[in-house]
Amino acid sequence: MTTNTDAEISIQTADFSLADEVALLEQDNAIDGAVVTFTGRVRNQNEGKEVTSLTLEHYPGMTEKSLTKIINTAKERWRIGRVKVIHRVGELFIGEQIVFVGVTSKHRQDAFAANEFIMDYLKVQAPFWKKESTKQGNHWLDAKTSDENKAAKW
Amino acid sequence: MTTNTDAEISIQTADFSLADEVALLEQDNAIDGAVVTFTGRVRNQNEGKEVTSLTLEHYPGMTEKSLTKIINTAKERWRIGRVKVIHRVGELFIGEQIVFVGVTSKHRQDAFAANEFIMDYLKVQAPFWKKESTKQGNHWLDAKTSDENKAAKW
Amino acid sequence: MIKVVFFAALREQLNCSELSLNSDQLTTVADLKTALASKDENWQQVFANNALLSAVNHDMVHSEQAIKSGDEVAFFPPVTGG
Amino acid sequence: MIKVVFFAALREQLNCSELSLNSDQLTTVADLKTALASKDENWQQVFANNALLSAVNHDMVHSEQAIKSGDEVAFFPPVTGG
Repeated sequence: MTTNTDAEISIQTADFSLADEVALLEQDNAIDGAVVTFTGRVRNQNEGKEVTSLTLEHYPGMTEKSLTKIINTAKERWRIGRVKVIHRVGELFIGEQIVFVGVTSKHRQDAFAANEFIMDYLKVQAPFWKKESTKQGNHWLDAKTSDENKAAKW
Repeated sequence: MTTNTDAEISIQTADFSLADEVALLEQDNAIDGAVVTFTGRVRNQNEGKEVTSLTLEHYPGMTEKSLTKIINTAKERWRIGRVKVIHRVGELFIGEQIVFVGVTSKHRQDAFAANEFIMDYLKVQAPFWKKESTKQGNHWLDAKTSDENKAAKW
Repeated sequence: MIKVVFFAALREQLNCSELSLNSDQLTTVADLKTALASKDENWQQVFANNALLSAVNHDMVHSEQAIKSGDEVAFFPPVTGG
Repeated sequence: MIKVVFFAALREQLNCSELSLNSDQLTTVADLKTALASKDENWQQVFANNALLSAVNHDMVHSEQAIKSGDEVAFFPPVTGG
């Protein structure tokens, strides 16, 4: 479990602070004028079902390796400055933060593209799995073809 | 000068808190799982010149009207939840926040697209002007053709 | 009367942020530009710039836009916010 | 020996998170799948699922991927993070 705040990737059970993460991305970084963040949260419903919580499992070791590859690909494709990816695991309740991607760049277009690219690939390549708890019981979520299509676009 | 935090648009001299803005976008909003933010800051250099500060002027009344139109267009084109646009005016120093765009959505693709769309149109349609102060003196920035091209893409 | 406002570099070049003009002879933004350009050589030079943008009542318009008494017309350089 | 790990729904269906297999007869991931599927009817059903993904030493691979003693091979359903 990585908790080093200087690392680009952190898999953690603890919550994170958007403000602190953005402050770290911006600290001593006056050359990057653009900062794009994505935050994913637990929604109260999914495909018509009322959700009470999500439990996230991951594959330690492979998670970090796959995210590192995705970030490195983004750095090759766009002129970006700093990157941070945080993904929480364990049980998360409605409204809680699940995932954070932050990217800085000199120019906004690169920051937007790289951030969305990282999220799209995280969704289909990083070994995380969500189990959804609803009033009707618990079940593992199925992967979505739409996510495969989004990643294939790039 | 708008300072109402419930409004979708705020033109202000004061700084803003990314964390507070995102908290407002997320408050009582458990249906939107995706939050995308863009923050633009004063860079320490621009086109090879060392920048000391920027002074932002705007056209009160028209600014709000043009941003409202841009936001409404984004709402027609994408399924998005809440939107907030903040733009500061007056003199801003290196590293200071200039502009914030926050968009929530059920699905990340809409939040990313709408956020970038709003920024791209703000850049070419909202009546703001930047005067750059460098050690060589002050001058008004020229508009960039690349910004026109980005907006034309949508 | 028509209220005319100027912004940014244009405001500085003209050394004027706002003025009012009798609108009797002015039916379009283009007419207004011609009237302003005729004030003196400096105004003429400034309004010879094709990149200048115009707005009527806070909406961006083309030069053929009709104007009438009570309107607020703005002239300014291409915008550079964000 | 090859270390084999299972995740998420697959781990629950097999009621197994990790096992070790002698690698002498196993040259590819496909061989390993066949060996695992032959354990009993439940394992056979579970490994009949074509959507299952495999990784060797933390890299996603296809079934033809060669494996050797000391490798860590993982099987899991399509990922659903983010």
